[in-house]
Amino acid sequence: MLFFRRRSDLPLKDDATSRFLPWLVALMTFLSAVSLAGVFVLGGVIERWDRDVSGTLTVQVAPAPGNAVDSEVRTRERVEAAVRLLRSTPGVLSAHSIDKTRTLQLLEPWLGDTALLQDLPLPLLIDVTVDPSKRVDLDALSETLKASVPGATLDDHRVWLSRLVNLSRTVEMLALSVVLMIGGVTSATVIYATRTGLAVHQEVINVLHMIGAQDSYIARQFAERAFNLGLAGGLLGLALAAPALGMVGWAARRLEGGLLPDLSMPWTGWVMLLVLPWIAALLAMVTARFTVLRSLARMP
Amino acid sequence: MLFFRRRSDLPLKDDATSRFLPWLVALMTFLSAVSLAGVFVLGGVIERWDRDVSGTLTVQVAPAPGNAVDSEVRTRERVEAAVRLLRSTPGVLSAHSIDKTRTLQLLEPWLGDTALLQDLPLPLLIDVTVDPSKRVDLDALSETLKASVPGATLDDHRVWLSRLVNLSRTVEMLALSVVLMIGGVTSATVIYATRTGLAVHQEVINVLHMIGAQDSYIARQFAERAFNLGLAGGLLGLALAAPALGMVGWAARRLEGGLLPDLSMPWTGWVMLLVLPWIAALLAMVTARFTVLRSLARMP
Amino acid sequence: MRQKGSNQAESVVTFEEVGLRYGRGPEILQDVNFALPAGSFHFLTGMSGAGKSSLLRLIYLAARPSSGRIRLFGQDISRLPRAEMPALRRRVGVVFQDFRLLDHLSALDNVALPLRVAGARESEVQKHVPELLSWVGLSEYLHAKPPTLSGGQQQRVAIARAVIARPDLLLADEPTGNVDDHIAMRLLYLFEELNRLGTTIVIATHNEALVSRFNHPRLHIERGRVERV
Amino acid sequence: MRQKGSNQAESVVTFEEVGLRYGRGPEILQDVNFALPAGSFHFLTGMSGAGKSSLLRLIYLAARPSSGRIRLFGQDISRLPRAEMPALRRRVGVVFQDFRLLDHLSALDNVALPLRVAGARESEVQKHVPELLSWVGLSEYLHAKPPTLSGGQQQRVAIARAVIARPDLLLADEPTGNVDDHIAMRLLYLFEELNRLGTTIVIATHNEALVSRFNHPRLHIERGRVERV
Ligand SMILES: Nc1ncnc2c1ncn2[C@@H]1O[C@H](COP(=O)(O)OP(=O)(O)OP(=O)(O)O)[C@@H](O)[C@H]1O
Ligand SMILES: Nc1ncnc2c1ncn2[C@@H]1O[C@H](COP(=O)(O)OP(=O)(O)OP(=O)(O)O)[C@@H](O)[C@H]1O
Ligand SMILES: [Mg+2]
Ligand SMILES: [Mg+2]
Repeated sequence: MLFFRRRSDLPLKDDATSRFLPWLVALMTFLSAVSLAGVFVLGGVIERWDRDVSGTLTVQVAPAPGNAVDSEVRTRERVEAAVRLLRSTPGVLSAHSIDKTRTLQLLEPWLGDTALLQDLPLPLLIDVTVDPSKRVDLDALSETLKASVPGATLDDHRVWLSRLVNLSRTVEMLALSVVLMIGGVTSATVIYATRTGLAVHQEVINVLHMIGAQDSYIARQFAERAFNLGLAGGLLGLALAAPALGMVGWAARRLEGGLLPDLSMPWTGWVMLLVLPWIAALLAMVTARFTVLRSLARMP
Repeated sequence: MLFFRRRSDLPLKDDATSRFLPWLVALMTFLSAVSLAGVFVLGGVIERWDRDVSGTLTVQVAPAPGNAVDSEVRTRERVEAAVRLLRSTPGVLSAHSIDKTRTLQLLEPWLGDTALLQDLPLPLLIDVTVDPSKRVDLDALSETLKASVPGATLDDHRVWLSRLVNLSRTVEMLALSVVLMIGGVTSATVIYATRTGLAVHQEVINVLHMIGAQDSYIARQFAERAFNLGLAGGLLGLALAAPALGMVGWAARRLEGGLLPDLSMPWTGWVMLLVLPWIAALLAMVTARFTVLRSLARMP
Repeated sequence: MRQKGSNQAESVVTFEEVGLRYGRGPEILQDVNFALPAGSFHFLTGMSGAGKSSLLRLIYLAARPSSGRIRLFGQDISRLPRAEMPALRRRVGVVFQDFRLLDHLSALDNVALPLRVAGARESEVQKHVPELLSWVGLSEYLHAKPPTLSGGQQQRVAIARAVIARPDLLLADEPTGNVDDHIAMRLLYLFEELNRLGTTIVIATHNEALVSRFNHPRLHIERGRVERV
Repeated sequence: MRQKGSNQAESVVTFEEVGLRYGRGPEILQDVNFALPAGSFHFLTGMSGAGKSSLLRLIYLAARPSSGRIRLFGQDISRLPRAEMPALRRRVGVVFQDFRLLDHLSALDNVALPLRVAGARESEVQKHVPELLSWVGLSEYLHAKPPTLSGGQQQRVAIARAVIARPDLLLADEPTGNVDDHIAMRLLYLFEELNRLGTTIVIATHNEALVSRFNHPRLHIERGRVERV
């Protein structure tokens, strides 16, 4: 696990930082891994929901009250109004009403033999195709429809999905910003751990400096240690995160049944997770080196 | 912000820990606050969804095919089978079919004047009351219904909600365990920061010890500092978390419209958040005191 | 508690068959027997590495004997409960061979430490500490921190810290290694003054000139044995 | 680079009108002028606090003069680029007044440090270091860590570390404060031996007996001025 095993003049092995930093990096990696996994899984789910939501929608227009002929005319008018409204909505590619025969076919499983219904005032359906690349605010569309065309409703299930997508996106952003924040704090931690190390070992560093050691000779020892500690911590964090994620995934799959059949991460996600400890180690190493060199430059 | 300002023999003010610990505690508090807020909000949402899900459900039974009389009889049979099945399901308090007149009333907004429908084969509805205290697996129920009674379907919207509740509960558990983990790591951090402090100031502590200082005299100085640093960090973390939560809440409310009208936390949640920095400070203080006393006890 | 022994009643420190080894190393001290009567003044001599500092460490409770018994102020230190150690330590002033000043505190605060730890009033501190510091020739350095003091100045701060609380027992380990003969004499006079006021004194030193100039008994360590000379 | 000055060509250290003050404090050294010819041996004397350590600190680049010019091996140190300092420092061996040994390294590793920092081969290290340590009487303490050594033993490790790499210039600050006269003499002979091999030597000390026993010129600091005695 430790990559650098060269002789060191600094008593870095025994100090508290050595025992502390790996755990901290482990926590950071754990939280990053959980957040990242959340981002990836959520991303996948959102994409699938999005595909469901975009594409085609259905609008129902309830038959207008009144006698059969009147009703039919007025219902047609309403459908036309709804189609006009839909076509003028940005992001809607096409909208056309479905004729009565087709509607009855759709209703057949519900109402059984439909021959008898032929003359009944039935709700009419409008097929809407929306641009999947644009995000149409279905919620707003639903409100507008309801308000301007009496009896018109947007298929409610998809409005729901659309709301979920939006909420999920917000959570996704939060998770991503948590990952970024953790990265920042990890750097800060390494900086301060290195500074503490510098303070604890100030005397040693002074002596090495006075004896004629190059700055890089001293910085190397800190950087190598930081790398080792960072890597150890990162791997530990990953080792903790893997079963945790596995358990959550398992629980989710068991509970959700068919709703979220594919809660697994894309391979890019797995690669990201595997790369995390190395990122942590490199971050630690670079930070330590930079911190030591800067502080040495201030010595006479 | 600093509560203890007594004279200190230890050079605690200037060491790296003083600058490092507050930020770490701030991060911990921030993450705890976000997680806790998530738990509370999710808890509220789940409770509301749960109330929707539990209580009453509706089962539709599609009319059986065939001539009118035949169909009617067979549909009735199906309804009875469904009612029997439902009544034998654990957690279901009652299930009774709704008569045709009532069904037509319910269908009126959809089909307009229902007088004409009187003799049509219409789907029949079953009103189901479930025990809200027990969690009924609606998913499973839906499957069983579909399998054993042809044409019977459980109201789909509620199955969805039930699945959401389950998923949310899982996320809630994850968030709670993150909070617990953060608490543990905060303690570990304080322990190690204190140990580092002990290492940095070992000489000073030795001298104080040799001069005849009581252990509590030395421990007090570390504990007071840890409290101050912990409190500072906790307040900072809270100060960062408040706007972040506010923004997420605002975004969620704006995006979700009516779906999640009450994304705000209950007052217990706010109290918990306000108490967080003090918990962090106390945790830091107790940990520091304990660590110092234990390490002093090892001195001759 | 055990009653104070009859013939050790006036002895501040008593060693009975004391042996000392560090870890599994060789025996640094063996079969050491001596008693320091209250108010006595002893030099402790021996080659470098003979065990002078180790012997002092045994007395100020920084090391434990591997065999034998040590009594301090009549109390067997091996039976001393931990909680009573600070009180006992406050009766002993120590000049460490390597000073052990607190780098972040001024000379004044360093010297004030034993008073403050013992809970003395600040008015007392502000009165006595500057007085003593001028006695050792540091009146201009009250507020200087040890790293900005010269070696000899640090040594004098260390001595002032050891004597400020008028301890019953003063242990000084090579207290004149970093000062010139003139200051060394002055410091010795300070110790004699303290001794006159009742403090029992033990000074470990290499400075033969100093030892021979003062007429005090000498404890000499050679090959782990302590002999009175 | 500036060419080596004509009359300072053989001088290892040259002070020209050097003044030193710490921060806004008083001038510790003023108008200091002297040159140390290559291969010379000087004692540096002065009261405690006179500025001996400060003067040495100027030479080993741990302090910068507030005025005047210092040349080390013919180079003006105020114009020295930072990157060249380590190389220069390796030509100077320093015995610090407070030793500054690395507590976590054995005596052997402490002494080996200058060789290792300079990139010497391990075989060389293993050959020369034990040899030198037995010369200073520490053959039994090769693997002891400084905290387990006596004061005098530590001082000898510090001296060994300063001389191991055969520096061109050796600066020793009170190198005999913690050893008895016998060992002090032995250490002085070590310095003389080194001097015979070409090393320029400056020893700051309070030990008048030692100074008078050896026939070397003396630099004396008094009230900030350095005089040749
Ligand atoms: N903590 C320790 N662990 C192991 N050995 C030790 C320890 N402290 C001292 N020694 C050894 O005990 C011996 C006596 O050391 P001590 O410091 O008592 O000598 P000293 O008489 O004070 O010498 P000096 O005059 O040089 O200060 C030395 O050989 C030293 O190496
Ligand atoms: N870093 C510093 N900051 C401020 N003043 C200092 C600093 N170092 C030394 N001094 C002051 O400079 C003066 C000379 O100190 P220096 O250490 O050079 O004396 P010295 O001749 O070595 O004395 P000694 O023989 O006691 O070691 C002293 O008065 C000291 O207080
Ligand atoms: Mg000693
Ligand atoms: Mg000096």
